[in-house]
Amino acid sequence: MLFREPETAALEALLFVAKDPLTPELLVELLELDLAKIEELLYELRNRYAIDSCGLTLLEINGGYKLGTKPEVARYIETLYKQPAQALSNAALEVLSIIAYKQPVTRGEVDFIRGVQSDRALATLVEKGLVKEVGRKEGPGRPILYATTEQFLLHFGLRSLDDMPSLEMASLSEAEAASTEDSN
Amino acid sequence: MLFREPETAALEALLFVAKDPLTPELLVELLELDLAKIEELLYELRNRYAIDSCGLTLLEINGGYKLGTKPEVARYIETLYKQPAQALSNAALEVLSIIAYKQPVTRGEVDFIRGVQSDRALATLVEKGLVKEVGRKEGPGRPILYATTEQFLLHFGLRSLDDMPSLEMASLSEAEAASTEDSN
Amino acid sequence: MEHESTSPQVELPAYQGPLDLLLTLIQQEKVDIYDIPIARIADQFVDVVRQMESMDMEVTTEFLVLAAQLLYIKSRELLPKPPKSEQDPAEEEDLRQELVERLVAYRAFKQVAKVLEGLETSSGRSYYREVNVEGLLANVKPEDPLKGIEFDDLWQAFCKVIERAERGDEIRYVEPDEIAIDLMLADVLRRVVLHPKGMRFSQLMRSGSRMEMIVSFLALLELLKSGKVRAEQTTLLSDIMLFPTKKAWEFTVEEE
Repeated sequence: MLFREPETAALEALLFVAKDPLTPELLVELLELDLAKIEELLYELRNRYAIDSCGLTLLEINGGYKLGTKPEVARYIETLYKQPAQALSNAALEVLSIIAYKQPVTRGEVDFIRGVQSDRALATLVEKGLVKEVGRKEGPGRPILYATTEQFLLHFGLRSLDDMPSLEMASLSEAEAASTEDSN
Repeated sequence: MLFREPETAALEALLFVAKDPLTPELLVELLELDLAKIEELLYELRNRYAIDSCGLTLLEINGGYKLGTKPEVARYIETLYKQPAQALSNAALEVLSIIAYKQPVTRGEVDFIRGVQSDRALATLVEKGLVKEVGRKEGPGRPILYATTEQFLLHFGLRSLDDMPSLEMASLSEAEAASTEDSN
Repeated sequence: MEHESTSPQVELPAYQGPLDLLLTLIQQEKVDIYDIPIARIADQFVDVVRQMESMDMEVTTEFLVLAAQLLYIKSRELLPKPPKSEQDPAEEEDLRQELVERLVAYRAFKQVAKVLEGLETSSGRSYYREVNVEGLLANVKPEDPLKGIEFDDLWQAFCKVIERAERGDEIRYVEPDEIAIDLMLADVLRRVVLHPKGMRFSQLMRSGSRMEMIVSFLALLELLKSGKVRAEQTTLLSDIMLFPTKKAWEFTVEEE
């Protein structure tokens, strides 16, 4: 029951290349058909895309139309484009551990404890949403204070930051014991 | 007589969002199907697009696949883009032919073969995305090297450079030698 | 130059360049490209170039160069051949040969250009979409950057920080008699800060040179005096324990 094949093809091609959604008014102009006909063609396209073997769909956005992909196939597209998560560097882990241990903390304090510059590692952590700025420290230069984020707490199953010191104490004493043995 | 509907849909969606043509090997990986099955699905898509009311087509470029619009509907898209199709000038076509065969090639080499300056035609081709810079030639002045783009293949409906008409010339190799000497 | 639009002169096609013009002349004359009657073609070439000039058409130097080249070859052909021993007999042949080769190569590319021109109109044009990858992934949750990282990994990283502080790399690489007191201050404070539950005095004294021990003791006294470190001794003979105070962190603020 097809009709107006060339215009249907043209409509599909237009929706395919369109960056912004195409309004029915613009389609009327481009295809030189009246509004009712445009609606009919859109209806036909929608029908065609309804079959399971079709990965495309007609998107209606703010009263305009364009083509998109069906939600069912999203995971394939993600696989195509998703970048594999990059493992955190040792430096980033060190900075993260220091911030977790003593937060809120300034970059200068982190640098001081590590004995090396930490700006790049810190920037990575902020970018990845593991660390965030939480204010400024009173004092000269009013340096930015950093703390871990909720995402960090969730990952390590920490209910709140208050959980951190107890973990630290338990493990610290062991390390201390070890280092004491060493020095003896 | 449909089969593997979800994978067909996924294939179509992948071709729709692909920036670069998708090779069969990559599709095997993304869809977790063997090569024969991928070929079948591509065949099915090609069939589906064959109907007159469909404005899309499966393009094969350099052994990869992506979706494009059918040439028959080009004028609608050109109206949408408000870019009336401008045929390339003779000079541009000559430069393009030379680059297609001798790529990567410098402007000096193109100039020598044509016996005339080609800077304007070359600039037009770069602007239209038919030609691109691909590096610099070793040697004095390190001149820019040019090559054709995927857009070039698409523009002329070529699947790959192998589809180019054959270059009939007995003494190309000698001329080549001469032009190389000249530019150095 | 007068512009008489009412009586147009001979229509001259636009040549792509001197090679294009030369090729056109050869084709018009229907002569073999490998056996060009140079004298005749050279005269025609010069005629056309003159015409182009008189019509105010752009005559680039390339036209003039080729015209000169053609005339030169022509003159060589007209001159009586010198005795073979005196002149290089290959020179004239070389010029001709080179010109023919360039013409043959140019002609081939011109033919391809014609084919492309045909393809451009006949095959029509396909269009792609512009793919906005960022937009596609806008709703995709980025992968967990902590994937595969366990608390122990974090703890190991922290231990490395402590280890490095205990090793005192900064101090180690300084000549013993040059250990600056503020370098040692930072070293001692760093180590005390990393042991919030207390650090043994005996642990603080690294078994190093006598000078290193003296300077670190002086640094500790300085830190006790400024209130950044607190010392405790529970019983008379027990180890002295050192603790960081709240003030310990003010040190690093000044650092910035």
